[in-house]
Amino acid sequence: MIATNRMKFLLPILSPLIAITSALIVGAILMLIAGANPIAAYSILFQESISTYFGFGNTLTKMTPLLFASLGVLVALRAGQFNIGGEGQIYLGALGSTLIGLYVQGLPAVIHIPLALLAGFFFGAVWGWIPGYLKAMRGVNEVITTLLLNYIAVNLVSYLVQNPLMATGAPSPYSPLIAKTSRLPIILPQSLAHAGILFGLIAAGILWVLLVRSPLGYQITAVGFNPTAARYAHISVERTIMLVMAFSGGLAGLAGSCEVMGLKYRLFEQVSPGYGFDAIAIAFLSRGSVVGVVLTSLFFAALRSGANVMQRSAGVPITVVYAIQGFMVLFIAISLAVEREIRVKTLWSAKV
Amino acid sequence: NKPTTPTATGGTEGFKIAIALPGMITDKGWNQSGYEGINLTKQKLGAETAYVEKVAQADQTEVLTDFARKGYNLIFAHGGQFDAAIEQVASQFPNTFFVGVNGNLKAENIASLRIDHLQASYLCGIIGASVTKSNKLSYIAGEKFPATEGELRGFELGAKSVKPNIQITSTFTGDWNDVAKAKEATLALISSGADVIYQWLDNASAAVLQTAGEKGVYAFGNTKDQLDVAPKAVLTSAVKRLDLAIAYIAELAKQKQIKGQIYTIGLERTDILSLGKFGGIIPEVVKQKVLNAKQDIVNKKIVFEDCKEAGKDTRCLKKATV
Amino acid sequence: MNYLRLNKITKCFGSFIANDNINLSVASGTIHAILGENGAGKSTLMNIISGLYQPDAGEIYLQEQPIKINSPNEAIKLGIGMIYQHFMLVPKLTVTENIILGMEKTWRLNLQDKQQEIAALSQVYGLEIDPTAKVENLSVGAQQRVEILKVLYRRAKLLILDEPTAVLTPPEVESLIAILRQLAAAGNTIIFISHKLEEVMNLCDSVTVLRQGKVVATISTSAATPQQLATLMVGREVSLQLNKSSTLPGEIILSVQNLQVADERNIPAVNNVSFELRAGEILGIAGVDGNGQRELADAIALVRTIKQGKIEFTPKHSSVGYIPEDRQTMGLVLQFSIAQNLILKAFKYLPFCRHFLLQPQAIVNRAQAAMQEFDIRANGIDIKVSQLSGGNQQKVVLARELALTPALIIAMQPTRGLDVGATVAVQSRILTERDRGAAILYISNELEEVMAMSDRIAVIYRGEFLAILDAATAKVEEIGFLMAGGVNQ
Amino acid sequence: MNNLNFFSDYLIASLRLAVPLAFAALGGLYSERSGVLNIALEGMLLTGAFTAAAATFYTGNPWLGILASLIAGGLVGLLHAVLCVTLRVDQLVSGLAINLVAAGLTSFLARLVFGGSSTQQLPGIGAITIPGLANIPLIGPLLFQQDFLVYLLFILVILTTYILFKTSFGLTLRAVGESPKAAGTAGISVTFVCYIAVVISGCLASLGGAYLTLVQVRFFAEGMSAGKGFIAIAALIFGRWHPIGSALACLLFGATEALQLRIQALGANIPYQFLVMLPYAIALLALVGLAGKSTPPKALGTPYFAENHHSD
Ligand SMILES: Nc1ncnc2c1ncn2[C@@H]1O[C@H](COP(=O)(O)OP(=O)(O)OP(=O)(O)O)[C@@H](O)[C@H]1O
Ligand SMILES: Nc1ncnc2c1ncn2[C@@H]1O[C@H](COP(=O)(O)OP(=O)(O)OP(=O)(O)O)[C@@H](O)[C@H]1O
Ligand SMILES: [Mg+2]
Ligand SMILES: [Mg+2]
Repeated sequence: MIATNRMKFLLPILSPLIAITSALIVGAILMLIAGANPIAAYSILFQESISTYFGFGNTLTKMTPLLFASLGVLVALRAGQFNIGGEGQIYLGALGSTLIGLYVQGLPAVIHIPLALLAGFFFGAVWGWIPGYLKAMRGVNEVITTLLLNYIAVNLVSYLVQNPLMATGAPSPYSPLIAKTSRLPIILPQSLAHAGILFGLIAAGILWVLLVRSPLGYQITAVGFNPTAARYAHISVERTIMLVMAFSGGLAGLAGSCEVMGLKYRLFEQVSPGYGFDAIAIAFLSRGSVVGVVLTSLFFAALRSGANVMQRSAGVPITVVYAIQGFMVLFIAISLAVEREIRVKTLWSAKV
Repeated sequence: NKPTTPTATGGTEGFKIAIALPGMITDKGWNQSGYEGINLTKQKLGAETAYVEKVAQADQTEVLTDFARKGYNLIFAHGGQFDAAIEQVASQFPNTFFVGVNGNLKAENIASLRIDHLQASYLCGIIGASVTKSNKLSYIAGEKFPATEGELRGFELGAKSVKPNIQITSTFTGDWNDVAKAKEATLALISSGADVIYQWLDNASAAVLQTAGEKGVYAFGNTKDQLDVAPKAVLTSAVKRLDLAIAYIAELAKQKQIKGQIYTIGLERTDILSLGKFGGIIPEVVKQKVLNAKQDIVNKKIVFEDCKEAGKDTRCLKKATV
Repeated sequence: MNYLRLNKITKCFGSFIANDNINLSVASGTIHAILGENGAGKSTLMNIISGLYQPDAGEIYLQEQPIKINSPNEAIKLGIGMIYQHFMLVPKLTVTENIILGMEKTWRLNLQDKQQEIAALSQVYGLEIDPTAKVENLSVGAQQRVEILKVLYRRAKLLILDEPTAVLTPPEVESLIAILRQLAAAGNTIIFISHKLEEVMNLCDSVTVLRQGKVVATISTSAATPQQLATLMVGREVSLQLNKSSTLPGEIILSVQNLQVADERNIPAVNNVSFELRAGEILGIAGVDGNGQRELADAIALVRTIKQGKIEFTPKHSSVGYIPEDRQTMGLVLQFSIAQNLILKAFKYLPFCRHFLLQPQAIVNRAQAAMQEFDIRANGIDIKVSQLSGGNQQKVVLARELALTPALIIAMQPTRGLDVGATVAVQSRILTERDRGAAILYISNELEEVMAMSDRIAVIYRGEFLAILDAATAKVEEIGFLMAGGVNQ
Repeated sequence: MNNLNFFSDYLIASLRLAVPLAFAALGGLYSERSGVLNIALEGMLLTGAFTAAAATFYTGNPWLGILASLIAGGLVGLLHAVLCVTLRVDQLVSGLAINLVAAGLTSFLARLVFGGSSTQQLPGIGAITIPGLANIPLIGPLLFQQDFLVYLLFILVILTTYILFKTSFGLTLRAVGESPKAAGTAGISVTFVCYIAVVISGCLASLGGAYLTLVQVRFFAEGMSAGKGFIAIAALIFGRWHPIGSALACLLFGATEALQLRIQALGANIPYQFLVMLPYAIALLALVGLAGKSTPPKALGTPYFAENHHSD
């Protein structure tokens, strides 16, 4: 009994540790083959992602879009919807904020920043609402529509930054700088960490209240678990799905807003290097928990920024870095599954 | 256990050079040439070097800042898309020199290194127009941005200098990685009647050249001398030795001669920008014509000036007829 | 000779012991009943015999040979066939495909041949079925026939039927009983589970009663009375009698005129239905499953749009309580707790929601009160309803729907699958509501139940009311005749 | 310019662009019909492309390349099956992780294997011309002058339709994907069927990759799957998990892609981004226009536990 209790306590800490270690070992083997020094690489990975000031700043910078986008996936998931379209919604959100940052001038920052964020949210929300509408009213599978809308969003932004929005004299497609008043302040001086992460955490908090404490959250969860029963209880399943998809898109849109307003200060072609897809993994690994999403996106961000440094400072080829990231996700997913199995088994055998 | 004293002079000992690359170092094109450049500086100058490949646009600022903070004296950012990030970062690190390859910036500690793509493609345009039977030439690249547009413009000017009514179409695939799509785009061009193709596709260029060979049309190599890839199809190549250009700039920097300016390298630096080996089918007359044109460009008898055409900024041909 | 013998079978789910040291012998060629309350462990035991579950301890003997049944496949090979309580059919496949599923050893399916084979088989046993129909389009009764054919097709010698009659109409029950007798006579051994004591008395040779996972008695049916069996099941005296007082109907609560409703495929399911319902009155609707009952109930509960006609409530906006046909898919969110399910319709309103936030205390209070009032048996209000027995699940639905003292209650198959105790509890509760003055629409395909509960009885056939009769004077035969589409003389 | 030739070229290009998608979609079909979500198609394509190229590079024999890609794809499928079916890892996460690993490992190995000669043309598999039929205008070159893999694809589409609806394996597969519990009680080993299906899925998707490197491009380039696996999933859903429907959906993608490339080639004055997005936009419109209610196999994405009452 005591042993199982201790087991229960240790398991959630132990199993991800084992997973991460295994991924690192596989990575070390690849590094040795590629002629890099794994020990040097890993000490850099660790230092630069968490323990140094600038490294931590980089991690927070990466965490911002990941957090917003995975909160978006999470909300949709609550209502039983797979939003694979985070990527496209990020692009649209970036566009929305850019438009406000560029074309609205002369506002004080306290108004300009919220307005730009709102625009980003709104643009993302529209991009999420479309598949929501198609799903609710026409029964079109949302996985495919969100996926297709990604490609459309990416090309749309590419067109805009190459034509009407392109900065004069730019050697590459990007927009002019947005107004200073619409930029998010840096929160760790000298580093890249900007206030977006604070907004992200606030959004997570609001989302937690919404999902756990509010009637709307209850309604969303009911629709996600059993739309038929929800319909029989006079809940409008269609409206809930549209609302949730719009909200989900809006959150992803804020990821794009923060990239523009906090990091680059302009719209550029490749707004997201796959944050939308990372977000799916984050949301699923967190199993629907908001706190889980915060922690997992911190982990993913640390991994991404630490991995970048491994490449720069320890000469680890990017290919190995990708492989390590893949193995991390893989092994963590396995460890979660195994942990669940063990927990069920010990629970069952505990009282027999 | 000596305390390390920061050297204000930054002597040749600790000269550190880094490069940030937007794509993969194995792409046989743009990124690989940058990577080779940095390796060359390591060999030639004994500098300590570092590189990062596949730098996403969202990571540019982080990468440049990090290199600067780690004490790299000279940082190459390999592609115009880095300009925005350089602008953002450079002012914080006055002791670091940033070089935007293909960029358009100059400042106290920012220089740009540009290959005048247009000059080489102009020459290729002349060749293309001379050998075409269908009077239809085409240009294909992954994405449209000022460098590819410039190259297309040079190709067009060159071709029209031979046949003013020649038709030139362009295709952009939208994805540098999608080799299969690039090849299909080539086939689409051929099927629409084009018989000379100028490509800038990195990874996919071999596929384009091979396809041209199979279909019996002509094509130009780019960046490297690619005659060997498809000897029957390749007319010549616009050889851009970015590695040498990077080494050249690095050397300037090491000797403290680098200035905050735009270094535009054209055909006058034969070692860096030149035409590759000629394919067998180019008639001697054409060869001669091209070599003359090249000489004219070097001697500034042919210059490309900024101008406006159909409301868009571009560059036009100006022959300095004496 | 014993065909099947179980020795000290034990099965646990986590810390819960579902089967505790069970000994059971079933004689060859007999029909043996298993009785027990909801959650007594009947299905679990049967799932062990059919290879779906593995016992934690104990042995199984078939014809006195010890056997191990590691999978349903092995059970099938041993001649054990089970008809599960919740049908194990693939809705998207046809009848034939479902029947031959897993049995076909040849690569190529010759569906035409198989269809003929199955048509012949169904003829032999008088189980009328269209072999080419998709299962999702079949009525539950027909699905039951498919399940039986599936077992017969596998040439099972031991047949296990877990609550097969819960979804059948009286004539269907009759014919099932006839078939089972025929099978037993042919030497097959049958285990039969039901909550309907009459059926057990009528059909089975002997009966084993389970209570809380343990065997409490095994007796021969000829030596038992229904009352005695009920007492054994529950462990105390139970009344099987419903106390229905006579009341005078009050004012009209619901008036339906020329109602026309379509089903999911947009085919008219309810046609030209008109009736009135008064306060304190129960209108029973008798009919074979799938004759438009669901569409009618949905329409009146305002969860389905109507094509034509009028539904009027007096007083306007009077509240409607709806106990839908399928508690697990329509009535409950199985992943929600009891407390959460209880507010499914009211979560937006006071006292559960205040200042835009849910009020946990109000929700807890409500849940505790409801568990008390409706005798919902569970280890607390935070238990997921998926872990409740069917009877307790039904009580959760009831508690929620009756919370607002509705003027109109629509109850559709409210006792399906419930044990005797739970059935009586649910029915008495509905009668209490009637006495309070609620108007009640009671829909069931169990004729006896409808007759026992109703003040008036409407018979529905192909979406139309063939007649509305007075329950006091109506005859069983007459209603049965109408349910089959006969015309009233 | 010869109009007939142009059109015939267009059809052939559409087909060529559709082939890798169709192999992947067909692979996805087996997996998803058995109830296992397969987002890993992208990684499987890439694995197939790489192994086909590597084996051909070493041996000089493209047939061995195809064999190698089949084996490697099968192994990736096996991995996905172990993760999803046995370990019950979330199926979406498993797929995403496999994609990441495949992207990293194939690039890593490609640099080791091909070194400096990565764009050197591999010996490909040539076209097989069916005498007589190949001379029919338009149809001839399209259908009867193709390489082995295209014929194989035609056969596979028909064969899969046959298997799915006319054989006992197909019946089992459909039952498992719709209702594993019912299938399990009917005596089917659900786990075994899922394993088979997911391994087949890996094999087929990797053939799509082999087509890229042995027929279409004739060398391996890092990341050359370029999102084709995701488009294959879109096509699979669009085609309602039906072999012919999915193949036609791939053809629609191929045809619009070929079309947009031709519009560009003919020098239309439309910003190229709008042309690049054309295939996706058309697919979206088609989906909406056809009122594309597409219901997945019921058990898709949910792991199967034999001893579970309600799937919660
Ligand atoms: N899969 C399971 N996991 C956990 N507990 C279970 C499971 N199946 C059954 N149980 C437990 O075992 C008990 C017995 O369930 P079982 O299905 O055997 O009841 P039953 O006698 O068939 O009831 P009913 O008459 O309602 O069909 C239940 O009360 C439940 O608590
Ligand atoms: N995962 C589970 N954990 C715990 N108990 C479970 C689980 N699944 C089912 N049960 C319980 O097993 C028992 C039998 O389940 P079953 O589905 O047979 O319900 P039931 O009581 O027979 O109701 P009905 O016949 O109306 O569906 C119920 O008490 C049910 O709540
Ligand atoms: Mg039961
Ligand atoms: Mg029951």
